[in-house]
Amino acid sequence: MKTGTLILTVAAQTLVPLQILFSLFLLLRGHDEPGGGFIAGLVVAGAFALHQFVNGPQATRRLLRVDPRDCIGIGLLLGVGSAFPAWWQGEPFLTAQWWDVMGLKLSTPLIFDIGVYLVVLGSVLTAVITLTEVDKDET
Amino acid sequence: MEPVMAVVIGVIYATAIYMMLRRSIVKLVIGLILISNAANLLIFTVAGMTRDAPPLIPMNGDPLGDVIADPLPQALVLTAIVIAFGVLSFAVVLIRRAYQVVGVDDLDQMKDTDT
Amino acid sequence: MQIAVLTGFVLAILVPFLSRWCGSRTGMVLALYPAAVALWLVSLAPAVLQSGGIYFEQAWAPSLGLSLSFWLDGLSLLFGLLISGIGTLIILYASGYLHGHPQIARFYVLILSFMSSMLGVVMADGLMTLFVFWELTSITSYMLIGFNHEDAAARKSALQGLLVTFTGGLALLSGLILLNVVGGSWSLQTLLDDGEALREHALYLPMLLCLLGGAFTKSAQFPFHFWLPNAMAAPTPVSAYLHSATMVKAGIYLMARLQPGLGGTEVWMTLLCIVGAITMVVGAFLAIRFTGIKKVLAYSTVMALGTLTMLLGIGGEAAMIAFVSFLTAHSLYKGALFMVAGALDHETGTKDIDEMGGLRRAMPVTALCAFVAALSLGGVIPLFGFVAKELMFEAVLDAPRFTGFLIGMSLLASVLVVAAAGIVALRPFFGALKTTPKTPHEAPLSMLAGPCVLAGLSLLLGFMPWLAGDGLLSAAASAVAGSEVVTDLYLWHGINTALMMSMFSLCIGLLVCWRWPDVRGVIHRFSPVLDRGPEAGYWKLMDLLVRVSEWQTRLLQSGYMRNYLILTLLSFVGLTGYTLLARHGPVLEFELDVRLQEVVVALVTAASAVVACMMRSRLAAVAAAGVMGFGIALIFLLFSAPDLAITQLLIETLTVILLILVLFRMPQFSSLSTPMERVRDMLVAVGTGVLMTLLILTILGQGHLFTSISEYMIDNSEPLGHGHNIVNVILVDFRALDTLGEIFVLSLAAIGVLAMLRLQAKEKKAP
Amino acid sequence: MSPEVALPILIPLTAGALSMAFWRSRLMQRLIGIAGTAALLGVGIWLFVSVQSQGYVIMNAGGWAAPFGITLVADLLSAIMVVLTGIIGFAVALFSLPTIGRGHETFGYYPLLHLLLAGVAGAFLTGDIFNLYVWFEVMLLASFALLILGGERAQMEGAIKYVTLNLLSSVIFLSAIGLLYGLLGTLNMADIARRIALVEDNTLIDVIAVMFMISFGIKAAAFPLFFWLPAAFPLFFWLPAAYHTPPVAVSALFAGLLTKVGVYALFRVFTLMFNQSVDFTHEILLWGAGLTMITGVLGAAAQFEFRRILSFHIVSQIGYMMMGLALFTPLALVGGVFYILHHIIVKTNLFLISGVVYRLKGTHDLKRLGGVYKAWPLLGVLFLIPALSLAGVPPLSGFFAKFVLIRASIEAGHFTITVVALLVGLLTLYSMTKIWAEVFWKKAPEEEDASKAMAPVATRHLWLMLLPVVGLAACTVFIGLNGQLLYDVAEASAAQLLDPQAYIDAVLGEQP
Repeated sequence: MKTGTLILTVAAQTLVPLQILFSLFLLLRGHDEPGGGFIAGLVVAGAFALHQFVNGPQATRRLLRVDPRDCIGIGLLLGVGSAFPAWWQGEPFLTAQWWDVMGLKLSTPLIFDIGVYLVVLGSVLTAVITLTEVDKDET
Repeated sequence: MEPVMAVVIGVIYATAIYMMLRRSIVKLVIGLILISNAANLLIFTVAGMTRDAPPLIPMNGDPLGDVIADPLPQALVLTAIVIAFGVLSFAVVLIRRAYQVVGVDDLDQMKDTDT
Repeated sequence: MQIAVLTGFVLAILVPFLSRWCGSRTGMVLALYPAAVALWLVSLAPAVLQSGGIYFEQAWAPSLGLSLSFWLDGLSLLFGLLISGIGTLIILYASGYLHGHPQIARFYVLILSFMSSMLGVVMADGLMTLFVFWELTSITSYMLIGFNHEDAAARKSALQGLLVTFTGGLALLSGLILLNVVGGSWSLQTLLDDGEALREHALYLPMLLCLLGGAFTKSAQFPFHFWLPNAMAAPTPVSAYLHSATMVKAGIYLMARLQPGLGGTEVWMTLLCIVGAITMVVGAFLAIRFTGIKKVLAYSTVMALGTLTMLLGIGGEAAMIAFVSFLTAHSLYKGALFMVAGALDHETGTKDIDEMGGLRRAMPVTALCAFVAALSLGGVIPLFGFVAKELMFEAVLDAPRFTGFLIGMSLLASVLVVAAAGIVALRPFFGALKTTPKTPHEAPLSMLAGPCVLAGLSLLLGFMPWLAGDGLLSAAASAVAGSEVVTDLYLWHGINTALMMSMFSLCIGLLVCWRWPDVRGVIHRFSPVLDRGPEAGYWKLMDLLVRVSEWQTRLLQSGYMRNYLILTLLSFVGLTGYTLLARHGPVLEFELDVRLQEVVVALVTAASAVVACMMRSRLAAVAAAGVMGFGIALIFLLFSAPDLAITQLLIETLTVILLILVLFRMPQFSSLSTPMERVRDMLVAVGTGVLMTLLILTILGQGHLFTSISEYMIDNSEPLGHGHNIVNVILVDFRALDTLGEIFVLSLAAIGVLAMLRLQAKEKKAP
Repeated sequence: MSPEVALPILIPLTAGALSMAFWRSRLMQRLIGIAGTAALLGVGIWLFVSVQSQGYVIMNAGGWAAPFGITLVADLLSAIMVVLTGIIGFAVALFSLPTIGRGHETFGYYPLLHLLLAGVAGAFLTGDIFNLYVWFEVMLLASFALLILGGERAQMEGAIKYVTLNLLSSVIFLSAIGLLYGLLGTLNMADIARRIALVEDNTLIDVIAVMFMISFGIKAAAFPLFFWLPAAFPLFFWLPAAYHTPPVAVSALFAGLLTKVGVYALFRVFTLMFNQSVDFTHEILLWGAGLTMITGVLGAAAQFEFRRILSFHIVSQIGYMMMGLALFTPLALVGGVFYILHHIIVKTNLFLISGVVYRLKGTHDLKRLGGVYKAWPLLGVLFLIPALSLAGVPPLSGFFAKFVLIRASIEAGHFTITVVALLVGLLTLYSMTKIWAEVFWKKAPEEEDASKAMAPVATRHLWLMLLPVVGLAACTVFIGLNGQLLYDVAEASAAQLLDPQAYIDAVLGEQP
C-alpha cells in the first residue's frame, strides 16, 4: 500500500539507499571530521522515516528486518558493553581500548559510537513508525 | 556577537515562557521546544563564540590555530540537544494521548489530579 | 532493672502465641509478670531505703542521649509498686471483664506494653529514655482508648487524648533538650544534683514552661483536663489503670522528679499552685455535673491530679508528705472505684447512675468495696484517704504564698468531692431497686479481687498509716523534697483546723449529694457557659485546621498548571533577580563585534520565535518554530560548530515531522485566554527573558575567570584520543559517560512513546 | 581502579539494556528484574564497605584524570544513598512481581525500573555537574514513562504537569551549568569548589547558587516548587479494577527515591560548592524548609485518600531534610542525613502498604475503606511501624531523625523553626492516625458489588507483597533500636560534608 506522490516515491527510491550509505560514512569518519554516531543515526533515521512516509510502515518494517525496538536493545548493549573491556585490562571503566584487527583501527569508542547509532535509529523509528501505525488503526 | 546573542536568548526564553503559559497543550509543547533551544544557546554563548575555527585537528598534520572554538560546550550542547529531543518526542506523543483522552486542547480542563 | 522493664514488651509480643496455649487462663499467666515485678521491687526496697537509690547503667545510643540507665529511688519505688501492684489486679480484673471478647489478646498486648512503658518512665535516668517511654505510654493509651475501635466516639476520644498528650510530649521534648543544653548532661540524677545552676540559667523559664507543658497535658491539668473524661471510652480496666493510677500520674511523677532541681522558684510555685488549685476545683465541680459513673470518677481524678500539682507547688516538707500520701491514697481508692464501676457496668449493662439503685442486695461485695473506697475518697475517718486529706489541709494552711486562695479552693473542692463520693458509693446501691438492662448479680471472683484488695489496703493503711509511712513514703517524700524528710503518719491528729475543715466539707458534701438532682438542675442552667470550656477550643482548633488546609489546597493546588508555572517562575525570577540586582548589580559593559550576516541570522531567529507565539494557525506556529531552529543551526555553523549545526538541523527536521504527525490530529488553536491573562503571562515571560539576558551579559562582562579544562582536551584529543574531531572525541571518550546516559534517555523516550501508544491500543482491543 | 563506584550505575544500565533485548520474554524480564536489583544492592553494600575503610572511593571514567574526564566519587552519603537505592529497588521489584500486571510488563516496566535506578544511582555517584544533569534526565524520563504506563486520563493530566515542571527545572539547571562553565571553565564539582574558593567576589556565584537551589528545589518538591508532586500520584479511585491506577510499586519508587535525589543534590552542591555565603543562601533554604513543612502537612490534612495523604507528607518531610542542610551546623547535617535515610525506607514502605490494602479492599478512598485491623491485625502492626516512625514517635527511626534536628535548631538558636518542626510532627501524627482510624479501626462500610467480585483474586500472592513490607518494617525497627549505629554513619557523613577540602583533595589530588 502506497501513499505519497509520485515524485516523492521516485525521490525516496534513490534517496533512501544513498542516505543509508551516507550515514555509514558519517558514522565511520565521525572520530576525525564532523559526523559520528548521533548525526549518522539521525540521518539514517530520517531516511527510514522518509521511506515510511512513502511506502507505509509495513514496508519499512520489512526493509529494516529487525524491529526498531530491538535496535535500541542491541545499541544499548553495545554502548554499555564498551564500558567493560577496560575492566579486563584493570583500567577504569570506559577507558578506550584500541585493537588492530587486520589493519583496521578497531576501538571501544567505535563500538560505542555504533551503539549510539543503533539507539538513535531505533528510538526515532520506534516513535515514528508506532505513531503512524496507531494513526492508521484509529482511522 | 555575544551581547546580541544574549538579547536573542532572552527573547526566546520570554516567548517560550509565554507559550508555556497558554491553555493549549500544543502551544505548551512549542514552548518546551523553544525553551530547550534557549538553554542550549545559552551554554554556547556564555562559553564564548569563535568564528571560523572549528575544533577539528587538521588531518594533514598541521598544528591547530591559536584560537579555536571551545569544543567542550559544543559537546555539552550536543548532548543537551539530543536529550531535549528525547524529552520532546515523549511530550509530543503525551499531548496527543492526552488530547485523545480528554478530548479538548485546553489545559484548564486537566485538573482532576489535584485538589 | 532493664530486664524487669523490657520483659513486658517481649511478653507483649508473645501474647498471641500464649493465648493459643492458655486460652482463657492467659490473664492469670500474664498477671504473674507485674506480680513478679512488684515482688522484686519489694525485695529491693530495703536497699533503696538505705542507700537512697540504686543505679543501673547501660549504654544504648549515647550520641542521642539514650541510655538504658535506670535509677530506683524512693519516688520510683513508690510509683513502681503502684504500677506493678495495681497492674497485677487489673490484668486479673480484665480477664474477667473482657472474658470471651474476641480481641482480648490484643488487649493484653497493649496493656503489657503500657505497663512496661510506665515502669520505664518512672525508673528512667536518661532524659531521652524517659521521653521514649513517655511517648510510648501516649501511643499505647491511644490504642487502648480506641480499643472499641468500631465505635466512632471511641476513635474520636482516642485521637483527642493522643493529640493533647502528644502536643505536651513535644513541649516536653523541647524542655528536655533545653535541660540538656543548659545542664550539659543526659542523666537526670546528675542534672538534678546541680539544681542551682539550672534555676539561675537564662533559659530557665522557657525550659520550665516546656517541661510543665508536657506534665500538665499528661496529667490533665486545666485547661487540658478535657481529654481525660473523654478517655473513658476505653474499657473499664483501662480507665481504672491508665486514667487513675498510672498514666495521668506520669505528669505528676515528672513534676515531682524535677522538684528538687527546678522547683521552689517563684514561677514554679505560682504556676503549680494556681493551675493545680483551679484544676482541683474544676474537676470536682464537673464531677457532680454528670450522671455517667465513669465520668464522675474521671473528673474526681482530675481533681486529685490538681491537688497533687498544688501540693508540689506549695513545696516544703509538709506538702511533700501530703503529696506522697495523697498520691498513694488516691491510687488505691480510685483504682477500686473504677473497678467497681466496671463491675456495675458489666453486670447491669448501664453506666448511668440515675438508672441504678438498690443494688446492694444483688451485689453485696461490690457495694462494700465501693463504700469503703468512697469513704476514702471523701476523706472519712478511719481510712487512708482521711490521713491524706488531713495532711493536705495542713500543708495548705502552712502554704507560704496564696494561702487564703488555696484554703478556699481546697475547701470547696473537698466539699464537692465528698458529694461525688456519695454519689458513686451510695446512689447505685441504696434506695429502691431500679430495672437495669441486664439483671444484676454479683461480679465474678476475678473482678472482685481487685477492688477488695485495694479497698482493704485503704482501710488497713488508715488504721496503720505507719506501715507505709515509715519506710516507703518517707523515702519517696525525701526524693521529692531533695532532702531527708521524716514522715510520721498517724490517723488522729487531734482536734485542729484541718479536722474542722474536714468535718465541714463532709457535712456540706453530703447535703449536696442528698440534693444532687436539684444541684444538677441548677448547674444545668449554666450549661451554655460550661460548654464553652477548653474542649470547645480544641474542637474549634481541629475545625480550623481542616479549613485552613482546605483553603491552602484550593489556593496552591488549584489544578491549573498555569498557576503552578507562574508561581515557580516568579520564585525563580524573584530570588535570582534579587540576588543578581541587589547583591551583585548587573554589569552592562561589553564590546560589540558583529558582522552583518550574523546579526541578520540572529534577528531572524529571535523574530521567528516571536512569530511562533503570535500565529493563530498550528502549522504556521510549527513552521516558525522550525525556522527558529534552523536559524540556531546557522548560528552554530557561523561560530565554528559544524557538528552542532548538523545535529540541530537533523533534530529540527525530525521534531517538525513528529509535530506534524501529531498536530494532524489536534484541533486548530482557539482563543482561550482573556486579555488580562495575556498581559499577566506576558509580564512573567518578559520578566524571565530580561533576567536571563541580564544574567548572560553580567557573566560575559565578568569574563572567564580561569582557563577552561577544555585546553587539556584540545591538547590530548589526537595523541591520546586518536581522533581529530575533538567534539566527537569528547563525546565518545572524554565524556563517554554523558553520552551513555544520553542514549538511555533516548531509548527511554522511545519506550515511553511505545507504551503510551500501544498499551492503550491493546487494552482497547482486549475488553 | 575501584569498580564498585561505577558498578551501581553500570549494573542497572546493563540490566535495563538486557530487559530491552528480552522485550518479548516476560519471564526473563522478571528474572533480570530480581537479579539486577539484588546485584545493585550487593554492589551498594560493597561500595559502602569500601567507603567506610577508604573515606572516598573514586574512579575516573575512561581513565581521564580529574578534572578533565568525568569522575565518579563516592563519599559516605552517596554510598548510603546507593545502598538505600538498592534496598528500595529490590523491595519494589519483589513487590512488582505479583502486582504489576501483564500490560505493564509487556510494555517495558522492567527496563524502566532498571533505568530509573541507574539514573538515581548515577546522580548519587557522579562528581561532575553536567553528568549530574544527564543522570537527572535518565531518571526523569524513566519516571515519565513509568507514570504514563496505563494511559488513563488522570495519568495523562498528571504527566503533563509533571513533565512540564520538571523540564523547567532541567532548563534552569542547564542554564546554571552553562553560566557556571562560562565563569569557571570547569565541570568537575571538586574543581568547581576549588575555583569558587579562589573567587574574590562571591555575589555572582550566589546568583548561580540560587538558580541551582530553585532547580533542585523543584526536583525535591520544596516550597513553593512542589506542584508537580501531587500530579505525579494521580489516582482513579472510583475505578475498581487494579490496572487502571498507576501501580503502587511505581508510586512507592517515586515516593522513596525521586525527591530524595533532589535533596541529595541540594546537600551536595550546598556543602561542597556553594558554601561561601552561608548566611545568605542557607537563610533562604531555611525559609524554604519551614514553608515546605507547613504547606506539605496542611496539604495532607485536607486529603481523604490514602496515597494522596502520603504523597503530601513527602513534601513536608522534604522540609525537615532541607532544615538540616539550612541550619548548616554539624549536628543539623547529621539530622538531615539521618532524616533522608530513614525517610526513604519508611515512605516506600507506607506506599507498599497502601498497595496491600488496595489489593485487599480495591480502593484508596478513606471513606470507603475500613475494618482492616479487625480482619488483618498483622497488617495493622505493619502499618503502624512506618506510620508512627514517620510521625516521629520514639523509639522508631523517625524519632531520632527529628530529635537530632530539633536539638540542632535549639542549639543554633533558631527557635521558630523548632516550633514549626514540632508542630509539623504533631500534624503528621494527626494524618497518620486519620489513616489508621479510617482504614484500620473503622468498621468497613457496606461493600459494593464491584469490590466483592474481586475479593477472591485479592489475596493471591499476598505473601509476596508482604515480604518487602515486612523487610522494610524490620529495617525501621532495627534502626530504631540501634539508633547509635545509623547515627554514627550519619555523623561521619556529615563530617565529610562539612569538610569539602577533603573531598577536593581526594578527587583532584593534593594541590600545592
